[in-house]
Amino acid sequence: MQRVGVFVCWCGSNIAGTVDVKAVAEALKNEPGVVFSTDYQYMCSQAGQDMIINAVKEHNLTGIVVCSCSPRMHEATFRKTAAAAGLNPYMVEIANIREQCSWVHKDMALGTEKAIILGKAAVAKVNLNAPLTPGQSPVTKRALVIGGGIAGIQTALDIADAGFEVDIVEKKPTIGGKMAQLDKTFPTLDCAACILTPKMVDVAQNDKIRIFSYSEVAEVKGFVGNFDVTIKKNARYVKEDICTGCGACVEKCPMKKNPNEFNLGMDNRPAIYIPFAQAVPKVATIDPNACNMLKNGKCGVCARICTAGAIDYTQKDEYIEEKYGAIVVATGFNPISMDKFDEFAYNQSKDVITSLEFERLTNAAGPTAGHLERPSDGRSPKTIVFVQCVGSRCDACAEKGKEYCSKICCMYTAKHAMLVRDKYPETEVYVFYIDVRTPGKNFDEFYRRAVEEYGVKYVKGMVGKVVPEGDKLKVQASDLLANKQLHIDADLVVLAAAIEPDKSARPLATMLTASMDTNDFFTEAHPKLRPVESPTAGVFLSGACQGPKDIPETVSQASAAAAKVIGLLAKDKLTGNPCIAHSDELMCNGCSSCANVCPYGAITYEDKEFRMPDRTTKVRRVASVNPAVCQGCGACTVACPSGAMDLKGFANLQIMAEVDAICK
Amino acid sequence: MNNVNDTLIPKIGVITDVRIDTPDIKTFRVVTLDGKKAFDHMPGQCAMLSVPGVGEAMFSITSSPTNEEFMEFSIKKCGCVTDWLHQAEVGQQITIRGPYGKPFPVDDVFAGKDLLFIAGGVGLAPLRSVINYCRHYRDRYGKIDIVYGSRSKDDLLDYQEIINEWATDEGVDVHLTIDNPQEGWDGHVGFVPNFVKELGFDTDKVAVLCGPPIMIKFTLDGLCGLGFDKTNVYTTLELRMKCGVGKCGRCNVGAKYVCKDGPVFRCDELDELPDEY
Amino acid sequence: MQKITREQLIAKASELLSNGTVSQVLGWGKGEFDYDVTPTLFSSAEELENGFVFNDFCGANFSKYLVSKAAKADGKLLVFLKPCDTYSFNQLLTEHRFDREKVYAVGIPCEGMADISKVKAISGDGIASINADGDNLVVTTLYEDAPITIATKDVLAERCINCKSKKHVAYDELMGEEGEVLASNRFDEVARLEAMTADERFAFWQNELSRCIRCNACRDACPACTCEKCVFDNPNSGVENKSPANEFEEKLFHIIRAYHVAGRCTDCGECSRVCPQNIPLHLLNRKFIKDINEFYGEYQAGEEVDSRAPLVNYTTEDLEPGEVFDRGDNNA
Amino acid sequence: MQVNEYKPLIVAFCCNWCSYAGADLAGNNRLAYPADVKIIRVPCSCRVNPTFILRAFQRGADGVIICGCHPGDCHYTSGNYYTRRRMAALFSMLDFLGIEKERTRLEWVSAAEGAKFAATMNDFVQTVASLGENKRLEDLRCKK
Amino acid sequence: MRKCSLEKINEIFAAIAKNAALYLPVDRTDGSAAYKKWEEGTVWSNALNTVRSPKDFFFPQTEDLMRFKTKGKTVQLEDIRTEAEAFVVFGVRACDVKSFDILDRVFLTEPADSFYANRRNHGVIVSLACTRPVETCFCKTFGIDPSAPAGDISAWKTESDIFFEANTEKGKALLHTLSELTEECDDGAVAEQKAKINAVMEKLPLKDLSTKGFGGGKTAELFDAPEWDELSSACLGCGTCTFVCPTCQCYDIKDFNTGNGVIRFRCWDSCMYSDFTKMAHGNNRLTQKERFRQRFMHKLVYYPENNDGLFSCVGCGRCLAKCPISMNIVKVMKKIGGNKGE
Repeated sequence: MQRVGVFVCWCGSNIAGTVDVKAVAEALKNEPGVVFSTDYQYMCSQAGQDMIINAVKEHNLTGIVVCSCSPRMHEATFRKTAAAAGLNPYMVEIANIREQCSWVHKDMALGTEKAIILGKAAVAKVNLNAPLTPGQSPVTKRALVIGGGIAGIQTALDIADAGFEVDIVEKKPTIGGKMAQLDKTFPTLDCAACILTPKMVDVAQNDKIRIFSYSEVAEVKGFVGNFDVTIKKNARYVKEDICTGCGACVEKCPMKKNPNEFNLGMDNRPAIYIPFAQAVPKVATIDPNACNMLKNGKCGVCARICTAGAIDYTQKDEYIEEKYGAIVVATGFNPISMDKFDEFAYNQSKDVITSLEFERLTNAAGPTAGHLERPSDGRSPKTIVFVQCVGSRCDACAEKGKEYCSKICCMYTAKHAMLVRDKYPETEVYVFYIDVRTPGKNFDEFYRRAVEEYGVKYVKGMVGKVVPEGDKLKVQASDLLANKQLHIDADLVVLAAAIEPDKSARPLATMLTASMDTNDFFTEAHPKLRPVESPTAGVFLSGACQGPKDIPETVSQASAAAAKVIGLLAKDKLTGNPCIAHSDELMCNGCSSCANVCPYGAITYEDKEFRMPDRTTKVRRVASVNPAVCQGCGACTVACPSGAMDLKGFANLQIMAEVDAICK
Repeated sequence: MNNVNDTLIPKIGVITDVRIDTPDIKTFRVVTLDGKKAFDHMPGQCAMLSVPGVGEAMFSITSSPTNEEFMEFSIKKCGCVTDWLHQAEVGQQITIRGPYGKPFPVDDVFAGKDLLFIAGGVGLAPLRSVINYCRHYRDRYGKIDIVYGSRSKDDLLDYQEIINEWATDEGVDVHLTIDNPQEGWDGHVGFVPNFVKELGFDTDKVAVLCGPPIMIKFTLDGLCGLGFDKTNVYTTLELRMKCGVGKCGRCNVGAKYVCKDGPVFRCDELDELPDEY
Repeated sequence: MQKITREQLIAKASELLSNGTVSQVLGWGKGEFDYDVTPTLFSSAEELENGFVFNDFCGANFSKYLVSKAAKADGKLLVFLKPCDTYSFNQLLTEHRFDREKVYAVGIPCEGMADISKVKAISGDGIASINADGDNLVVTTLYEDAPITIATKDVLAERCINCKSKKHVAYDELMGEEGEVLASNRFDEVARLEAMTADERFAFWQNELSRCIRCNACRDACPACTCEKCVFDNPNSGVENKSPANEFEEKLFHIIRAYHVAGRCTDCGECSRVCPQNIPLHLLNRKFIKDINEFYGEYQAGEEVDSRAPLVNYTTEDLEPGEVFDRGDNNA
Repeated sequence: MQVNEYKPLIVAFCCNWCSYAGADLAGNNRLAYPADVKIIRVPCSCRVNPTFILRAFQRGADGVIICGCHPGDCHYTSGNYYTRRRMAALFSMLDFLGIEKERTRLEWVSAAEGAKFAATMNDFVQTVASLGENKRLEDLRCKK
Repeated sequence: MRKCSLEKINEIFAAIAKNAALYLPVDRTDGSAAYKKWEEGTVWSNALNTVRSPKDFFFPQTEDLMRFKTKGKTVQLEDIRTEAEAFVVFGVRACDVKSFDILDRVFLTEPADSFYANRRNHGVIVSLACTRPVETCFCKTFGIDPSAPAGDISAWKTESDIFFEANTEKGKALLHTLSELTEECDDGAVAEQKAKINAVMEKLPLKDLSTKGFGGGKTAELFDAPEWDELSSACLGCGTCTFVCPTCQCYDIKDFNTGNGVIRFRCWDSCMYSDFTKMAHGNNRLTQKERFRQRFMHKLVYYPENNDGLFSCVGCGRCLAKCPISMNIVKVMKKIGGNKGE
């Protein structure tokens, strides 16, 4: 029990108008632990606070109850007051007798009675308060960005710009991501490579940034400020520091017929390759599945040709352990597989392609050097049908596709249609859509230009079936506005495939104990107020791993995530919230209920040795809460059947004491 | 009905003084509401103190029966009742009932004998009563030796009383020791059992032991080594008690109830009991 | 009669003991009478021969003993598990309550266990002997000259009448044939109560729970109640209590106990079996199971190791507590 | 309102981030509700242990209401989803035992819903008042 | 000796209930019997015994001892004891009647427990000779004759009649109030009834169980018996055996804060519970084996040692019927002591 001082505030007439403050102070005098009780006009004023400080000293108080306005208003104030008086700031409890009493009750007698009860509850609670000290943990001043697309690049650049070291882990041989594959960008139609590649070069040249390309995250341990990450650097059989990227090996490699991932398999690359001309790092990589030397030990052409001596067929996967203070997830997206969408004949006809493939077809660096040619026969298409929402906005119960809107398809399709009509005005272009969604700066104008200036034929309705017939694609569709069926003989069908999070995101989320939604998009700490933080402290979200996004949105979120990281890394020590869960290991069963409900992954288990009653020892699995990660929600305390888990500041006994005081 | 006494129904007591003895031991002075001693007792007997709503617990009465005015309890902070008592202030009312248990045989066995009191830590609390009783009736007993040890100087109970009163008494020798060297302590350093062996007492004394179980065990071994007979060595036991009168059924060791047949046992009697204390 | 015999079990246990697979056997030990069996540890073929029994009264669920016994055994502990026991076994594994490596689980088939009080209700008490004979039990008593033949199916324990599964969900070795998950009517009684008015339900439970003597048998036998320290025994939990001082405390204990095992209870029925006052405690657990199945989809605790219990899980589309009562007015 | 209507004792557990703020907003806007409602602040509705609810009834509460952030808005992302399951199960169990289901309630009140807070409390107090004294989960020792 | 036709038994009950609360065994819906207060229409059970023993009447599971009010630093004690109601417990079997002797020696030994004494003084016990002992019965082991129960009034039931004999002043007074409903008779029918019961007793499976090897002074011999490990191995540590036992009398004293004061009450406790002997700084019975041993050593050794050889078990068989794992005093006695090997 404490030596409690009670301070009843009048708040001018705000409280005193409907609550007899003197009666409240008087009634609370007899509560257990109360040794001093008084009232004052404005407790939060300097004079009021001084009164508290003096009373603490004079009466040797160990706990303070302030009956005043909402704790949301002045709890912080009175905690500072307590600290000034030499008390632990968490020895203060507020009875909210203004917002939740005097302002909502008109009757003086009832208001006074209630204020007394609320005061008693606060006294009962403070009697069980214990001094709390926020935990502190050091911060490793380096960030890890997982994913080297535009999101990761922007985040890394911003963090490095603030003077902190950043590592980018990219699983492909080069950074650049999806944006590097794009041709033009909406709504400005500037060339993606032109704006992206300088940034890639910036990354390469920034001495604060290290790139781990052709690498992935293998293990994550630790917590905010103190992550221990193991990075798996896949063997590329080329010494990165020696390779000059001259490309001689690529030219001489005899194993030429391997599908080129960068062009989505629409052309081929050799077994040793550099994905594209502006790759960063510009280093060759040997595809071990294609290389005859690695498979059969016969060949070795590249090693002979390389004057720098960069080829190393004996290279092994390498595991690198690094420490980070913050982790940014920027794992991006992929178009979904079209395998389940047989109705569009994607697998039957080469001339049914996805929008991303279309990007490569129109890209000057693509398989056709930018000439719009049908993949099947190389002819220029005369009629092109764009199909929107393929796999997006599907019925929840449908077996294929996603419920959500992929967000970028309307705009890139408008872009594609416009570009086709611009370059090949004789081509007929149809766009089938459910809705056209163009919220965004200059978006709707862009779309209207496609329709009005470029004569793209937008048809509201879905394509029911695409049937390859001869060299044509018979497109059956409905025009909902005209209420009729359309039959179009198309040369090329472009599917706006839904986008989904990269497959690497789910195992990564498990490693990070970051939560995901049912679609495998990372969950934000708060959908409105903390959109770039994951609920797991120290893990931030950048780009499409959090939800579908276009480039400007991605970049702004990337910078926002960087700002959050910089804010974190700028601190020397992290001060936690002291009102956190803690587990009594003598009572803990190790059942995992608490860890199951913890949204922050703050609970881990360890095997601990206990002395048993019969003087033997037993190793038992018990929970331990990481104070740097726990946010103090208390979900675990209720999940715990044995009551081993409790919440400091809102302990079981404290809340029960409040209940008792209110109900007596 | 209400005029029938029941041992479970306590009297209200008032704490009239709180003395801080060591960092975790306080001594409480208790009288009834009318300012008198709650009941008469003999050295070694106990009383049940309670804080309504918190619980009841058994404590040995530290003050001597010869004190006609009040009772004292030296209480170490180690559980909910003791925690609560430790933050109680003068004027706080509690409940008290007793006396419970068999006292030390001060008037027969001890009479005329040289006495050796050996205590460790808070174990001095039950011995203080008997030591002061014997000092009060000084002429009934022979030489008195007191060996007392604790973790540090600050953990020595009743230090002022020991050096100012006991140590100055004629025929009373006080031997103090602490576990580890400490600045400002020029007395003996070492554990009580070893100290007893070093001091090497004559074996025609009655010895009384009280302290933590481990200390009792080793000291008893030491005394036996010196040639003491267990029939001349007394100690006290402490077990969980609820009623104080051998009815609630939990403080038994074999067929003996500590609250009723103890807490004072002769060491040879203890040998008869199963090893469950 | 059980499909597997005492002799087969002893042979299996002896074999596993002798080939060193296990060092101890947790089995049913012979009692004073033909119907009282005590969970017993055997460490030799001889002990098994002298003390091991297997009959229609071997209802005890051994899973819980693994928490305390598995760690202590020097080698592996052989445990015989009836189908329903295997669910508790898995649930305890899910909660990391024993070391799987220390246990050798032998699944055995079960034809349902008899309830001795049902036998006595037919035969009268003063049982002298009970022997299985095909599908019947032959009972001799102190008072009847002729043996009384009772169909075993007429005296099955409630939990066996409503058996949820004859399938073993965990074992190292299976004896006899594997069974199926059954479509049982185990929720019928819960549904019957749900269909009553609130007043009737209150009266029903008042009558049942008022008999509680808080002996803790239900808790101490329950394989889901393996807390190192139960909140009801813990003076610092705020809910400690030792005896039901009144109706409130009777309810408090049983509500909180059922709540603590909700989503973890495999419906093994031990609570009702051991209750000295015959309180149908399993109905409380089944109510939670039925609700969980109806609210959040079918979930059988212990069916899979590492499944996530419904009350430590959620979906964003869960129903609101208010909607619970709108599923069809059960108070009509 | 009837003159001699029963004055119930209502315990309201409010989460710190939404509902407690909603209650404050009701105060700021002077939206009256009966003084029978006493609020206990918890960090999140998921902090409310069923034992707290039973204890409130034991100690003489006539109704217990738990208020949290709307689903999806939890400050701790998922706390209220657990609350929703826990309370659905608990309330259903209390009903199963024949305890009036109207005495317990779970409501989502955001920080902006001062009016909803006041309306909810008015309605809850009215509902519980019409049921009268809590007799089915009472502890006679705790009666005055 | 007086007798009355069983047809008039309800008149007897009504007559008793006129002056005192009458409790008798009544069949319950779950098939067991329990003591209930008689009112018009209550049907007396034929069951051999009740699940709970009649010790409840004198030593209830919970009872309030006193109340406190605290305010500031002051404590007020309220003595809430009142004279117990006059009551009659009807139909108590010989074993259970014997249990009162055992409890009396605990509670009425100075300093007497006034709460127990109060109820004991106001309660009249009408016992009933057994007609149908069962396989779990072993009262004979403890020298109890089920055909000759003690009590304030002993009763025998035959097919048609019920016979009463008063043994104490209280019993005589009660029987006197029934004089109009009963008639004087000889003990021929009762003797016949006794013979019948004794014949059944010979058939009981536990008839040869003996207390040989137990009793005061056996502590050293039995305490470290190796069999305790095996016997206690399956014990769940629940309190079923202690709570259904008519002679278990361990209790706990606890305070309950009602919010308006503190009630100090006592409730049954069980030596089988892990915290039974737990103190702030230790526990002298740490394992279930130690706790299990305590229960049986208390009944078979410690209690007799302190009570002239009287065992603290009456052979009622409740623990045999109710233990969740079927471990009980009979199995202990057969494993340890003089029944070894039987």
